[in-house]
Amino acid sequence: MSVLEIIIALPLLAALAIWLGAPARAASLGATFLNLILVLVATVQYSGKAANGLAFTYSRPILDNPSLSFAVGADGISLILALLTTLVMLSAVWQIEDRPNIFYISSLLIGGGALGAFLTTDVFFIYAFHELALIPTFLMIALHGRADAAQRKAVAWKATIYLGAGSLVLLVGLVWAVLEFSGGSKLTFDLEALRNQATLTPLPAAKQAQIFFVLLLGFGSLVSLFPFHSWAAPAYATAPTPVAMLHSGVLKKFGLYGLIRIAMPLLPQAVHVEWVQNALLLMLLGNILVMGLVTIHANRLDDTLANSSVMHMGYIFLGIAAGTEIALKGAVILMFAHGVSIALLFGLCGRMRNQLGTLEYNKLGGLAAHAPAFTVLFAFGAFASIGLPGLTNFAGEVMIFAGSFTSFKAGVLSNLHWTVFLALWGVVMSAVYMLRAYRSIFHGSATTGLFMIDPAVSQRVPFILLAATLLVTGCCPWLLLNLMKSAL
Amino acid sequence: MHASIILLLPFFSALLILLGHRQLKGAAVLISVGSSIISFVACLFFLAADDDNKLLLPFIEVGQLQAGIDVLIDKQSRGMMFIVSFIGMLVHIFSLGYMKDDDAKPRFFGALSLFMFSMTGIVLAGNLIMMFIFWELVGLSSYLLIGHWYQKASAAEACKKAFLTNRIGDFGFMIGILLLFGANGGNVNLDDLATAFSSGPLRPDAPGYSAGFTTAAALCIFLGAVGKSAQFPLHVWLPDAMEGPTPVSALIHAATMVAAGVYMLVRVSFLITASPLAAEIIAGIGCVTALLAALMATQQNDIKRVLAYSTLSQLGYMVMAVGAVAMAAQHGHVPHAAEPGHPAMFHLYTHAFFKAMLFLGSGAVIYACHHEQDIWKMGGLRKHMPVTFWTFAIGTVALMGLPPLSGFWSKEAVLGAAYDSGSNILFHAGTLTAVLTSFYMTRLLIVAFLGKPRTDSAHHATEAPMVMILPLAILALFSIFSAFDILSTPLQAMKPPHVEGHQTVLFASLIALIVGAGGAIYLYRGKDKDPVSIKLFANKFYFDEIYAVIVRVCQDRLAWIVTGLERVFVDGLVARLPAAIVARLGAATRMLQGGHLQGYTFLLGGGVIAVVYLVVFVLPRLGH
Amino acid sequence: MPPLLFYLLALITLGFGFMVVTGRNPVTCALSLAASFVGLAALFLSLDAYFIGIIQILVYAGAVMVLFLFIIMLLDIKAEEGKKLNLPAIVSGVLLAVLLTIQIIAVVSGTGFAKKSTANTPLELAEAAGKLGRAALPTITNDLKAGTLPDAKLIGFTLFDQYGFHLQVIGLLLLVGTIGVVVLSKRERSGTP
Amino acid sequence: MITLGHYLVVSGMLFALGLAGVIARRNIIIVYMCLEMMLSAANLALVGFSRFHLVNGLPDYTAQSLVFFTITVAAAEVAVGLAIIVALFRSKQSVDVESVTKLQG
Amino acid sequence: MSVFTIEAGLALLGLVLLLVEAFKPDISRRTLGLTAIAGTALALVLLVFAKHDTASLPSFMQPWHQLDTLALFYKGFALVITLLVLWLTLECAPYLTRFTVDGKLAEMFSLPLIVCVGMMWMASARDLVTVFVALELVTVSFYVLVAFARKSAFSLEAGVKYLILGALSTGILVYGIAWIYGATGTMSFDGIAKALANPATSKTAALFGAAMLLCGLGFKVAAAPFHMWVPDVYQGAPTPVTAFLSVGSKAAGFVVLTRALDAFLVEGSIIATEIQALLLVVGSLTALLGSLPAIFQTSVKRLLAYSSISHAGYLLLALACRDSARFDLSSGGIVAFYLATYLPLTVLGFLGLGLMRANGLGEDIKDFAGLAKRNPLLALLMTISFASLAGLPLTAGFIGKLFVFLGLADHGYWGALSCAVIAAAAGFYYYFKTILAMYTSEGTDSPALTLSTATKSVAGVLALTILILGVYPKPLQKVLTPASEAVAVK
Repeated sequence: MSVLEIIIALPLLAALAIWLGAPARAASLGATFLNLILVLVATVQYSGKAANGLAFTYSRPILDNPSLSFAVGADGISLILALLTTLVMLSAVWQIEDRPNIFYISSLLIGGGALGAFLTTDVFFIYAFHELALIPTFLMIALHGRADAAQRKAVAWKATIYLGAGSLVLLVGLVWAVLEFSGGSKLTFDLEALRNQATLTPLPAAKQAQIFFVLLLGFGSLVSLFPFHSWAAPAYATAPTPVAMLHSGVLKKFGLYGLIRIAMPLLPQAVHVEWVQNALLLMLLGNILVMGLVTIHANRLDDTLANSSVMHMGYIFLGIAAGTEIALKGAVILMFAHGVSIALLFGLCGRMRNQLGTLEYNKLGGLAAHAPAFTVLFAFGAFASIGLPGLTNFAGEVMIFAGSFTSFKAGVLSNLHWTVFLALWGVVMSAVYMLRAYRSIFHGSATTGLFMIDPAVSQRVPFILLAATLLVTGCCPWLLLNLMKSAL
Repeated sequence: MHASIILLLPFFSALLILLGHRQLKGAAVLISVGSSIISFVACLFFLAADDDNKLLLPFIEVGQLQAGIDVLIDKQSRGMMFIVSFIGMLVHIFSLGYMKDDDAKPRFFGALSLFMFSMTGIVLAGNLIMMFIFWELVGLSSYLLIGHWYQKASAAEACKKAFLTNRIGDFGFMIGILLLFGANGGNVNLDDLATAFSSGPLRPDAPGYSAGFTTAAALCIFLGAVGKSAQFPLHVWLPDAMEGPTPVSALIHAATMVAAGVYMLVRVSFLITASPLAAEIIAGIGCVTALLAALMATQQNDIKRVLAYSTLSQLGYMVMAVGAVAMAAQHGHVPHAAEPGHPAMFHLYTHAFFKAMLFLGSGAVIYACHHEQDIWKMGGLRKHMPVTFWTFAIGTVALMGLPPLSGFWSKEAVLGAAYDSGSNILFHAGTLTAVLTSFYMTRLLIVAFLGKPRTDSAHHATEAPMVMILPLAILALFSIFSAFDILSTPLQAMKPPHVEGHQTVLFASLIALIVGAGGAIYLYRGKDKDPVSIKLFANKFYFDEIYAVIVRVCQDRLAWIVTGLERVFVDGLVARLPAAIVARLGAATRMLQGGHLQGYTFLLGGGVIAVVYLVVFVLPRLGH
Repeated sequence: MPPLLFYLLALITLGFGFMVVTGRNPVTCALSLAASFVGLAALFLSLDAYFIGIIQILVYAGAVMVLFLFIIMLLDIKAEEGKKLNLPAIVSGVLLAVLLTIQIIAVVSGTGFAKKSTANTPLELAEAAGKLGRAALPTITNDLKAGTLPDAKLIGFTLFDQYGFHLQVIGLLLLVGTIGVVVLSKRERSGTP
Repeated sequence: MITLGHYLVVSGMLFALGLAGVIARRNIIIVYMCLEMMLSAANLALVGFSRFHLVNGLPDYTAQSLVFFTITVAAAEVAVGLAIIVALFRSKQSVDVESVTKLQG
Repeated sequence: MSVFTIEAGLALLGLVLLLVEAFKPDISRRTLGLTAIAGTALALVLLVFAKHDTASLPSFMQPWHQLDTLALFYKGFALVITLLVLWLTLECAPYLTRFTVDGKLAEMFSLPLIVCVGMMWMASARDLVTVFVALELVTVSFYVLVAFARKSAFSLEAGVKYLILGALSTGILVYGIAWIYGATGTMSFDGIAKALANPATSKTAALFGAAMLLCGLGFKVAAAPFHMWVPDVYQGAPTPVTAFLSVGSKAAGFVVLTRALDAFLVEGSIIATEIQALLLVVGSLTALLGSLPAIFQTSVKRLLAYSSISHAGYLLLALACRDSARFDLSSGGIVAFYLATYLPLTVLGFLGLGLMRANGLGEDIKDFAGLAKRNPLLALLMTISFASLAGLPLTAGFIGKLFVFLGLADHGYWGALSCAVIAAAAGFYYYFKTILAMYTSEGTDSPALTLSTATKSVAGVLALTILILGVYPKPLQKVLTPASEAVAVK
């Protein structure tokens, strides 16, 4: 029995309890709060252990050959993402008000699925837990989304088919990797075993590139990698607040986590194979530049946030494309940072929609005068996503950029370096749309009829929690980096 | 120790105020002002502290990337630190009066503290990444302060514009940092970089040296300064930034933050010196900015805008000095190896005092005239506000460069550097700018303070309260004496040694002073209306309009097009087309299930025949 | 067997088969089918499968055809004359039949089957008597020694010895068939139409 | 000379004929007759093969047993089949294949 | 006790039940049903304790009957599905009786027993004669069962279609058997394998016979392009019969297919390449032709029929992957595994359908609207079932699919793998469509559904099985592993 098993089981059990009739709010808040504490304790313990390799491991075999087992274990990356999950889950659950139980249940299921995916070390379960979150996400968007029935269903379908098809491609890639790296005569899905085999007998780079590309397509469509992104923006814009927070903040990180935890260690040379790197760079430029422009074009807050979330994935992919230690760790930090900031923004956005009934920029204005606390909280999210130093995103971005330049020879610019320059232009674009949003909503004089006040103090807690996380880890990114001393 | 206090005190002050200003209420103001005073006192100790670099806080430490909050303490940072904390303190005090009736006073002071924190960070920064961090943070505090009166649409737009324009500069700055980061094996400490350029992997005779790379890195870094110091062509935000409260304009948009670009350029002067081309471009940009801004200033009617363009012009001067010094260095002129007084820093230092004072003075005027800013609606203020008038006048003549006021010495140093650079254009343009400076400053003084009051508000103007006058007076003293060795040496103001043989320069600056002032007196004395009207200057060479078109075309229209393409092609090809194909196939295959038994038997029989055909007649041939 | 006789029998089988497929009147079809099966039975006989041939006539031409006729009469099904022909169905049926025939001919010619004939693979009755082993019941051995093929005896022996179980399964199957017929065709007792 | 090939071709033609009938005819009873023809064609092939696959010099009686079973099964199928057809006729007054097209899509 | 005795006893029980009903017409259907269930359950228990080796059989049976692990597994499988079908019949009885002639269901209890026995024999068959006889026993019984509710026009139509197409496939099957026999000179699978490994055997004839035989069997397992009967017949047949067809009949088809392919694809077989290629083509086509038309279905029952076709495609693909030395399960084992996981989810799905009918509702997706409000438990169970059908991980449906993917990737059959992926992706749509309907707020005004405790517990056990097998498939693999060894040794 490992503490990680409790962490994974808690939300799922809480969901079951609510289904059976337990008081929804109390149960979900209790479970998520306890979970956050547990993860924090585990994180502290882990950093006390000199942050070395996998910890809290425990394995229960479920099939002999191919060898599958319910194996849990966490290293720095997993713990950072688990921390992100529990944080966002607590906030998401907390900000639910006066909603049917299904809101709590699906939030817990999505969060539980994400925790399972991040904390298990068997490829089978890593994959499986992610899929667990698919149905609640789908149902919540289709049933409780914010558009009219036909439109929200269409959006839910699009997202589900995309995610489903993407995860099937992913499955193919994983199966391929398992077949290649199992070694000997026995198939195994155990990540550690696969990694050992990958270091013992690495594949030729050309083959690595092929497998990596399949995995990239699979994981990529889960992370809305251009051009497989068109599900994400409408889905987030339509999804009910907790789902938008959890999916864009946490679950989407699964694809990146998979690339960093599974694809990169198994196929270390793949990203340096020219065609793979070029393809990845092209796609992530699509994310950054194309989606950046699309975001600039958006004229509703939810569209802006949803598209920006797609855009920012490009930076994390850039970290993966660079493939150096600094860049990859930066990618992890940025995953954490983006998760927290976008969850914060979506949470606030949901509240605004509930109170104002519209998010169109030309109908809003001057909210800062009426809701100062709300404004400050929003500013935290907005400036974090711009990449302002002092908030976590900056540390991640700067590490990714710097990591792309570690192998730089003066005067010789590779495609990667050019991509970094273009990506930096994306930072300018993200300032353009975020400030435009901030300007239209909070600055100026209040438009008549649209009026909102600060949330009650108890309702501020989840947002303050997220904003404080951004500030603390933004000022002290070494807190997170210490966890990853040996993770890569 | 002192560095930590100076850096962290305003940080906690800002944090405390911004997060709890509604609970703190009036105490917020006290916290902020108190922290600024304590900082100043600490800074005085700091001036005498040891020269050592130390890590204050870890930030990111992974592999090659070792970016911490570490400080580089030398003459430059000490001098700059003094300017920042001193003027900062005075502006804090001035604001006590100026912002007395503002509802959002705590927010203002919180942002002010945040600015102090960020600016201190820039000054102390020991490595480029740290500098970039605080570089961005001053951008944020500037954004918050310009947008202090966010209910006004113009203020809201101005703060956005300031932030975005700075972002464009930061884009280049970051690229430059990355280039240096990559080229110097991950080390971006300023000291180490200097070593790298003099004797390390980046020295000109090192293997793999690339002049193009050095130029590119220098220009990219310079782009950061272009943004922050509002150089052409990114100068457009600074005049708009006058939408902020006037103390802010004095502190941030005249004395300190906008000078950060110059400070940073001086910090990386080893880089600029390494690239002749970059040095020329920098000097050229500075020169163009100085001249254009001076031309624009001659036709402005808003008292703060005149000062803003003047600031632009002076910043251009400083940047030109940076470039000119580097150019001179390449010609073998290393005039001050032992005493690294840099003309740009010297001008920065003197300019900080008189320009801050001018802004504060204009603030007092605006305050007295009930927020009237048009100089043609003032007039005759000399009588109503004597202290303000006299301090303003001192500032004006200091700026014009009347000997022996501080402005004269520093301007002469800058013109001297231009002269030394070997480029006639720089020198002539600098002189012309000096003429224009005298002209528009005299015009301002005459129109606003002399003559008769032209409106009621000017008529009823009264002297500002003590908290506002006191800083003015202190600054006036500094405007006069700051260039004297008695002040500038202990304050480590980097006064360059007076080099012999600059008669030309001396004459040029004196003639410029006389011509400019005389012209203005001749034209504007006793006038109620502007006798000169040059649309091109009044409309700032139409930069805002051109940029608006560029933004509309390159950004909004492009965004529109790209959004359309993304919806149609990407979504169409990746999502809708496959979906349509599958749906069509689904419908087609469904047609097979027509419900007719005969159809089914046909398909079954056909299937058998097809399978037999495949297995017996096709596959054996394929297989072998 | 004389080729002419074979062709005659094949013609009977296929010709009447063709009439089944084309006949407009169900009764005609049924009777043609019976005739076709008689021809088929004769072909069986020509292959030394006497028992099967007889069974074919008894079961098919006899019982099954009677059943068909009975049902046709019972339901009083008219000829299809009034109805339109389903031309696509006919065309496709013919097409498939032609294709299948071509395929089968190609397959047959691609194997060694076209070389085997009764002439080159004669039965070896006398030798068989010695090699039968367990199946060598005295009567069978005697018949074989006498030069006659004890067809019914041999098939009976196989059925009851080797496939005794299957025979019982077939019995069960017939029972199921009976039940099915009862279930499916019993009339409603009363009341409901 | 009449070979096994001839028998197989006749059997194949009978099979194809049956298939054509099954596809082309609309009267379910006749369709059913054609199915019987196909079964018989298969039987012919079986018997042919059994005659030429000599075991101990005799025809292979396992194959003939299968023929026997096939005939029996066919009889049972005919019984059940005709019962269903009767039920169909009772319900629709028709034995046309076009009377059963409700289930589709 | 020999396994054979159990089978005979079960057949006898079927006959006895018929006789009882015939002579004692007033006996309640509950008694009949429960007796049949009890008999099946007893048989299942006895099967566990019966002698499990071929050597225990009488010597005359040994040439055509075997008791390897696979056979035993499928026998158990047949018993379980029969048990569930009988119980499902009881559940659906109130609605079924409206469509039978005299409101009786006796044959609905006795015929499944006989079908079960037929399937059990089929599982053990080791020659084509036995296969044919057992298969026909099952098929003829199904003719009756499908058309059983003959007052329903749908049931009758389904009966007619199944009859004609089934008879056609029987003809093709027999013709195939004839040619296989002609090519190899034997009826037994062992003999066929031996003959096919001999290069002197006529390849063309063997290929032709194998192709015909596979076409005939393809019909039984609903392989494309012999699948078109499935949607119509499944939709028209009474729901318990549909479940029986979908699970039992298909499983029976697959056990025969497994045996036949073991012979056809034996080491050194002259026709192995072609047959394997055929299986890949047919399997891919089946997966697609099952999945694609399902996108537009509005009837859940018909949707399940298409789903059943699609799953058959995966099973065929699994069969195409021979010699997966990398994992313990042979392709036959994977098929068995897949079918075992397929059983609970399909039965659960049909149970839902039956309960809808029993509560006077239709079988369309719109009838499922608001089910989550009307009966949360049933909605949850159905969700589990459909999610598992869609192949979502942590449910049983995923493991089978994973094995198929593993096998295909291991052999490098990327084309077939992509077809399987496309089919599975399309599957997400139509399974989720049904799930979505259950949770919509529309239709919540319909009356609440009530379930009996027995129903709840059986359905709950099925759902639990799905979940447990989804996370702990080891026991099932244990059961099946010796089978692969036996196959491998042979």
